[in-house]
Amino acid sequence: MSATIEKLSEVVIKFAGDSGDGMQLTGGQFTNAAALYGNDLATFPDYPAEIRAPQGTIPGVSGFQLHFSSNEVFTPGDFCDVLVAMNAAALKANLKNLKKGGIIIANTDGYDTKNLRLANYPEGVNPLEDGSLDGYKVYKIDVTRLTRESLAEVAGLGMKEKDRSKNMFVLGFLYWMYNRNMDFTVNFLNEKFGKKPDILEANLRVLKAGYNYGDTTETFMNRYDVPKAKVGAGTYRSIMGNQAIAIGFVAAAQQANLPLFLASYPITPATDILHDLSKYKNFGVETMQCEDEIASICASIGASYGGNLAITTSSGPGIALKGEAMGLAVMMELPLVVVNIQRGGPSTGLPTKTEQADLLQAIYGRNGECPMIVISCSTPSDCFDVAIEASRLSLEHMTPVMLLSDGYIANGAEPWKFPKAADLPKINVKFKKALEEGEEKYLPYKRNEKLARAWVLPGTPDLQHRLGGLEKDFLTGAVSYDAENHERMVKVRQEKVDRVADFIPEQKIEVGAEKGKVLVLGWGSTYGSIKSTVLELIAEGHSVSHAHVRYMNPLPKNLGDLLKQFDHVLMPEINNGQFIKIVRDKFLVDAKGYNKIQGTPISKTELKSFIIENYFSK
Amino acid sequence: MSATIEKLSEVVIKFAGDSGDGMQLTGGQFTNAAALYGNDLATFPDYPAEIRAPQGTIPGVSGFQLHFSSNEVFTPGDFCDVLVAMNAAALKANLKNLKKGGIIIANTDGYDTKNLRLANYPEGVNPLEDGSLDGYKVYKIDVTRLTRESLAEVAGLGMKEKDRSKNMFVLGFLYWMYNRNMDFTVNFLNEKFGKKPDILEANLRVLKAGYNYGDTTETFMNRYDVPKAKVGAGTYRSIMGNQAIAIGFVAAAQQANLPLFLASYPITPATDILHDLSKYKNFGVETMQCEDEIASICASIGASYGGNLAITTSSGPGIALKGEAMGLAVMMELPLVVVNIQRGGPSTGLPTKTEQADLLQAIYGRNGECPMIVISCSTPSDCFDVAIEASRLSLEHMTPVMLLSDGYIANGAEPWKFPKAADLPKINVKFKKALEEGEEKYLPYKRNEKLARAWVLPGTPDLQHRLGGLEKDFLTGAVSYDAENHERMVKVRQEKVDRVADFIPEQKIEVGAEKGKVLVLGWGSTYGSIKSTVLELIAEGHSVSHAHVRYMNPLPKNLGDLLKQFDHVLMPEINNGQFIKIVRDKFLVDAKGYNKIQGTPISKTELKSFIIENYFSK
Amino acid sequence: MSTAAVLTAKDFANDLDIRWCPGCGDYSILKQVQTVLPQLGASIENTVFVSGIGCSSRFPYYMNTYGLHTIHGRATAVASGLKASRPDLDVWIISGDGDSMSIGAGHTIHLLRRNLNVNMLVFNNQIYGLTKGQYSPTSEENKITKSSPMGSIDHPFNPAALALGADASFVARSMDRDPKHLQEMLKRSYNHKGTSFLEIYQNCNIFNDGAFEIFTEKSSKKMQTLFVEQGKPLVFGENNEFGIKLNGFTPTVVNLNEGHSMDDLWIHDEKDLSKASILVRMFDNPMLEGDHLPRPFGVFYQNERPTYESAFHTQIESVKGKKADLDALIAGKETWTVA
Amino acid sequence: MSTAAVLTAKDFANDLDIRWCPGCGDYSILKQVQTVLPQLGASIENTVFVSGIGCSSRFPYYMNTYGLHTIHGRATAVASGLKASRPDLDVWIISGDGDSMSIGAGHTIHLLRRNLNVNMLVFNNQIYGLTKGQYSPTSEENKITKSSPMGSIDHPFNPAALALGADASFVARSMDRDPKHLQEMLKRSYNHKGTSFLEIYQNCNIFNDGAFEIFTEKSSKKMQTLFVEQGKPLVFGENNEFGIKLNGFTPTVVNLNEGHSMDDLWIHDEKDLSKASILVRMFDNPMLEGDHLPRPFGVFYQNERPTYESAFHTQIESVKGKKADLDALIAGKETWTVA
Ligand SMILES: Cc1ncc(C[n+]2csc(CCOP(=O)(O)OP(=O)(O)O)c2C)c(N)n1
Ligand SMILES: Cc1ncc(C[n+]2csc(CCOP(=O)(O)OP(=O)(O)O)c2C)c(N)n1
Ligand code: SF4
Ligand code: SF4
Ligand SMILES: [Mg+2]
Ligand SMILES: [Mg+2]
Repeated sequence: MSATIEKLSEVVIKFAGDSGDGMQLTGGQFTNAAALYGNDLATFPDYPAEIRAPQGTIPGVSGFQLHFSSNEVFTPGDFCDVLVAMNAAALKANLKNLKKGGIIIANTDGYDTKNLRLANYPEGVNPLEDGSLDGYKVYKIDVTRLTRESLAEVAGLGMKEKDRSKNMFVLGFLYWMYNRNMDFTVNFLNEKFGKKPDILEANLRVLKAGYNYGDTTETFMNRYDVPKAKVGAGTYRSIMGNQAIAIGFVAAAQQANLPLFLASYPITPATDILHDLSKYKNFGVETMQCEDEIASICASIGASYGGNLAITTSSGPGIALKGEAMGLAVMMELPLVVVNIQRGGPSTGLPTKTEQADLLQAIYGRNGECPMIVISCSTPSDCFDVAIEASRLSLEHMTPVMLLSDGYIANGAEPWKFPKAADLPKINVKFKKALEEGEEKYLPYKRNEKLARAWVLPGTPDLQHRLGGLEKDFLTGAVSYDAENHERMVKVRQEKVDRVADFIPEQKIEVGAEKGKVLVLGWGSTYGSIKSTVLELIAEGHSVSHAHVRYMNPLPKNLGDLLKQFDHVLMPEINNGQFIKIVRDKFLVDAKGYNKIQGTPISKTELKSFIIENYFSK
Repeated sequence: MSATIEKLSEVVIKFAGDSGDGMQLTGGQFTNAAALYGNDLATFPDYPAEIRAPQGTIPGVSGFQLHFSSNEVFTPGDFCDVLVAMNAAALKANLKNLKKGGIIIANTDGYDTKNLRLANYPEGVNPLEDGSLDGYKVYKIDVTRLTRESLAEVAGLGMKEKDRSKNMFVLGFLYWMYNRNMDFTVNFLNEKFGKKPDILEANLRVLKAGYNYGDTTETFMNRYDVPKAKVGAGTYRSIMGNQAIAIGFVAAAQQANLPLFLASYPITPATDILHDLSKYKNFGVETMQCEDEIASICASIGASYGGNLAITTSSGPGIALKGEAMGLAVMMELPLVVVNIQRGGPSTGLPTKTEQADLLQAIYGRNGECPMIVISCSTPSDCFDVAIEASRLSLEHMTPVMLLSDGYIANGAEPWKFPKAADLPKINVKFKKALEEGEEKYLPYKRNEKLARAWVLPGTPDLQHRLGGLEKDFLTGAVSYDAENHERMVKVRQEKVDRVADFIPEQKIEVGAEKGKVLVLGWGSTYGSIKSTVLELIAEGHSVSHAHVRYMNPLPKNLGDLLKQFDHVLMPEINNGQFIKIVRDKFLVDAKGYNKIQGTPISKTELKSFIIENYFSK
Repeated sequence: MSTAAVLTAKDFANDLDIRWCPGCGDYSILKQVQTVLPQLGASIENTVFVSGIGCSSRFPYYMNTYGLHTIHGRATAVASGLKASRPDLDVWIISGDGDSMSIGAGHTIHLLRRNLNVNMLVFNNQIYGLTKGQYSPTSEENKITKSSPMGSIDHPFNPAALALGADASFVARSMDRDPKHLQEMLKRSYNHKGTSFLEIYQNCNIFNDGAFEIFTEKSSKKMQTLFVEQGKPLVFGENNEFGIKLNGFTPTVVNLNEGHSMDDLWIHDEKDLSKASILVRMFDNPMLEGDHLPRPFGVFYQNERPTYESAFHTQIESVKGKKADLDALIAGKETWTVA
Repeated sequence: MSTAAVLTAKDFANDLDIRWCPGCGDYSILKQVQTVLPQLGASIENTVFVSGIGCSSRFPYYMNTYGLHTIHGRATAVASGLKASRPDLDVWIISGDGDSMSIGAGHTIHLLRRNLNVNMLVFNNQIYGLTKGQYSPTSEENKITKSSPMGSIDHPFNPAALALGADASFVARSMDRDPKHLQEMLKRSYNHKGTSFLEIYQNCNIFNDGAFEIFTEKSSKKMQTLFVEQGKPLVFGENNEFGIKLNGFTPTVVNLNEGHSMDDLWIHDEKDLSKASILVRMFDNPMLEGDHLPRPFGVFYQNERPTYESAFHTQIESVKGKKADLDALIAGKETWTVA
């Protein structure tokens, strides 16, 4: 008996299970299938901090949240409609984020006495049986048994290997539930296990068994349809932030006609950029895994002097270690992009959680007057543009740039209507190759209208010069202890960064009117939460606008004026209030903060109710 | 024929010569003699960056400025009355700071063709002869010849050794000129060269020869008298900032009844603290020279865990390197004082020049939300109190403290009416040694009213615990990835620092009324310049006050209210505007900056004219 | 000592959930440490475990002693400050191959030359475990990892050779899968006065499974490993039928059943730095390429010399209290009085 | 090459005022470098000197080549990135004993194991010069300095032993006061393919005057120094009347006039890592205490192995251009089209 099919405009599913349960893969497959189908979507994976945290425990739960919709989507969603809970710990850890009346798909095998105990349920309590889940629709499926049964005839595989395809059962079942085509995953499995026919067959069988289970079991009455979104015409792919950064730099190097050089030291959540770029040797990308973060930024400085688009990537404590060498790059006035995938701090902090708490360090965290350009990413796909933009600013202005992303967008995915290479902005790099007409002597610190000095590569005849970290003469670059020269150099390094404001776009209002009661001013990964919140508030008739800052230092020239058009400025940040300090200092605007420091994005629900309560309740 | 003796209220002398000319010693001797006599005074040495810069050149000039007076003295003086210029380069480098009509004492031997060329005078030009110094009183003395002559009868010394006592001739001459007793230097020489009678005799002879030269030569008509200052009764010594920090920590350790442990890595201008403390092993002081700055802060963290008053000292790039480990100390909530003797930046910058440009780094320069107490020194003797205060805050509040001094006060000296050990504040440290009545389990992160956790030393039975850099549970200190716990911990670490405001004095007005037109708000080593400027402005009838902040983070509770009592807030800083950013952010006050970034203190002259021009000119 | 004597391994363990992957070699090391400490008469409250960052560096959490889980690469530095100022404590350093030999390499060699009396255990799994599998400074060349998809090009350190080069006073190697030997080496480390550098081959079954299989698996172990013991000839093989002889400076394998006698063999002498240098190079000396020699385990070198902390405190004690008058210090040498 | 052949030492010098103390050993080193470069056919524009911070690290300013005066201890790291990405350049690293072996120790040993083809000159004056005289990691024990008024308690590194321990492929020593030898060693360093580690004893006449006097002064030099040459026996003495013989692994001095012949002597073999290990330990092996052996100078070890940058670029070249379509990269594997 086929179930009725109900139309929904959007669904949030959370796949949760033990680290070994393959939930990331399951979520990824469903995501790609939804994307190919034409839904708009956003995802958010959430791993345990340990490699393999003890099986069955709450710290061992691995989750993947997917929000797919026939409307535009900006966040992975605050609460889920469906919770796949492969074991008791997964249920316990995620129940608070399930909507009242939501669906729970529980693998009953994961709720035996041992699992219940590991999940810290009191002796004798089983949530699947004690009525505590009465407010939800609970589908109990003995996935393990059904998986094994569907593989009864497959020889050549041990029990352990058979059990490993459990996740395909769940995936198949969800494909049935959301009326999706399984082709995407079938192709994926064929490609992945083409050389291991036993495993391939097992996975395909179990996937289909899951689908058929939905189709044939009378218990399940409801199926859902989430129609395609009315997204702009074009070709899309799904992209994660770190992937986007990696290919963004490859693109930037090509646009600048330079080799790309990355020196890095592994650290969560930045490492994937190193992993990705290591695979792009066919693009001539040079990646060097160094002995630590100091060595890696220094190696990049060396490569920059040698004429590369040089970057270095890190996170948290690793960025702190690079501070001294950033100062050297500022003094040498060499291009360099320092990528900071922010994570929960301070110190080692919460390596696998997200936070926006390195902004002040990015802007102020070096000895002496040491200005750097700072630029931030707001969504996974935005990372691509920002990587190119960071490269452009660094190369054209001959000064280091800090690129800020964070764990949330680094690992989150969204559909991306990607550009054609031919449409990417060109980056203008011209090495100085000889003295120009009328030039008597090469002056390494002579500047152009951007206040950038010329880039001369070692190997160029007659332009030998030496750079260093001591203060240098305004023109010759020779070491200078002269008092007035120092002041002049401090000011010119500052002015050089400030002048970047002439070469970046003005600040735009993202949604809402140009004038009004409340401006919600954000930066970085709060983009989706703020935008969807403000859109709803506007729809409800409130005078709220959203502006989202990409250029953190220098700020867009019109930002101050823009702020003055609003009665109130509200600044949500995933930190204890950092950008707000800069805005208040610069513009003397009495901005208020909304701060959440829980290693997770700000939810629309909480932000919306905060705004209503504070600005629209009377 | 004895010259007439003129009374002066104050004199500024600049001793300048080649690095090898012994000007630091000469200046130091005159200073101590003046101090012993009862003048108030301030000094400022100014070394070349090189160990021995090429002889005779401008970079090789070593200077020592002394301001002594019968009035209160706050700075070494903007312009000098007397310039001792041992060679052409010394003249060239210092002439711009000599008052019109001032005295030049020139050692003619230092103005030969070679010296003139090394000082970059055009071929054939000798400033002593071409009339360019007509506006000054020039005393040309062939010191070298006179020195040699006075030693003609001394056998056993080579010419080189004889010439080395040249500086004593100048000193003797100045003693005569300022009508001073030579006993101090005679004693000094006896002590220093007691074991080398030849050298002792040579020095004494030359010193006296210099004195007699004044007494007997008819050319010199004027002698001066600078009477004792009306300074408070008491016993004084002369003290330099780094000395004061070193003994301040020895005192703090004694007051806290703890061993003092310093781990450090040499760096200018912080190294002298390591040198000094290495000499205090008799006080049980433990000093460890580590392989780098990271190792030294880490060693200090280890020592702190072990129960020491642990400190680490550095400067510029070295402080940047310590950022990551400061985060660890913040997380572990262990006491630790990080001493930063600021120098010109960024990067290697100007190692021997002063600057106040590490304030923002001190407050914001770490990854994540990582608040630290920051406290600053305003004069050489103030360093003593601040070292004790930094120790007190760190030990009593169980959190790291950054102490900011700078090259100017580190090497500058002033008379200090030093306290009695018995009058020093007690520092309360109580190790937790056992569970208390009713306590079931040791909770390493349980807090007292200061939000400080208890300090338990390894070796204490039954209280074993483990600390680390990962986020930790609010009470047990166990690693916690819990979202709400993290927010709570971020807030409590911030609150713990903020609450220090309850345990520090309120901000006072240094001079001037509590209300008025202009408040000059300073911090750190600008103290003397601002105070003397404001005193003069007040004397001239202007409505100006001076407040000087010691506690940079948290700020004194009343600071915001205090600022509101003035129409204008002016903030002079030896940086490009750092404290002003914090004040503007915190209080939304439209403070203006006065910034000088020339590696030297702000002068009274320039600050005064800036204030008059901007606030009192119409 | 007397109270310590009644302690058991359990007293050194606590009830925290252990967060290593099932099957990880770290479990065995933890167990052996907990086993030997009471045997050595160590006390719980006077013992401190200091670690950096990495899977291995979680170790201190699982000990019921004092402990510090510091930052990446700096355990050695933190431990140095702790031991210098508190020589009364038993300080153990726990580190991984990345922690101690990549980011922490500088501090490691400085610790060794200074010779503080601490025990440094390097859990060498030839991989970065915690960051999920990149090659480390001890990974073999051409290793394919996430950050070296075409194989790593970094020539690895030989940890024991590096330690000797840095003037270590105790250099030894053991492995997770040989509890008896590991316990023995832990005891030797503890009893050595000075920095004990103990490299422990540790299997990371997730990212580098089987890296040391030939040394640990029954089928190959006897032929591939050489356990050295003070004063004993170097022998190995199923029935100890092979020995190592020195041909000049070149170690060569000889068959004792084929005309070679025990007397020809290299006799192990822990005190001989020259021999130790050859021993630790047995498997990667470029001159020996081609010859396949077994991998040595045991104490390669041990030689006591003064510890840093003893010299540190000797200096202080020799002057402590002398003229230690705070008032005099504050007053300095020259003062003047204004009435 | 052809243009380079006509260059002279002057072409490598510039007209900047040199800021070292008069009499500093750095002058001689600068001069020898400027002298040998044209002889080696080096080109001005393809040469880069990279230094850290210290007196010695001012060196690049005085060369008319490209140069970087970086930050303390990191010259090796900066040079690694430069050389890896620009193998066409001749890269020289200039460092002091503090710069390379204190704060920079970690990077130094990583450079050595990676074996980039660069020349590293360590100006060892056994003191921190620039910061005005504190003991360094190569200062002898008990040294009285500003930071060690009662004598330093740190056991020093043996730089050559440390380099060997880190798998250096070229390890040599020379001194400022022997221009001919220094020139020879500079040439050998330059010609070695891989990282050349050349320690240069350098007199700091301000803070550590005479540290190497016995090796440099005529009166003692012949007896105190041992210049090793490939394939030659180890001899020294006023008239080369003494030789070094190996007693097992123990080097001992023999008198050639007293019954010992050249044939008994240790023949220097740069390729022999075992012998090199003994050679570099000749003056501080605790087993040899008591025996007074001369200090060796020359190339202790030299053995070519692949350089990092060649492997680096071989990998890239082998795949470069293959499927290197930016559009394809941007599109990734799975795309979908909305009409
Ligand atoms: C300053 C800093 N850099 C990088 C990291 C990320 N990180 C943590 S552990 C680790 C390496 C782990 O390898 P290893 O020391 O061999 O320990 P294992 O996990 O293999 O036991 C890295 C790179 C960090 N936490 N801090
Ligand atoms: C990060 C950092 N730490 C410390 C210093 C101070 N410093 C400069 S050079 C130096 C040591 C110099 O000794 P060495 O490397 O032996 O060079 P030398 O001056 O003897 O040639 C030190 C500690 C610095 N500039 N930067
Ligand atoms: S990743 Fe490897 S080293 Fe880390 S816990 Fe797992 S098995 Fe052990
Ligand atoms: S201090 Fe020493 S090393 Fe530095 S320049 Fe002077 S003599 Fe040379
Ligand atoms: Mg490892
Ligand atoms: Mg040195």
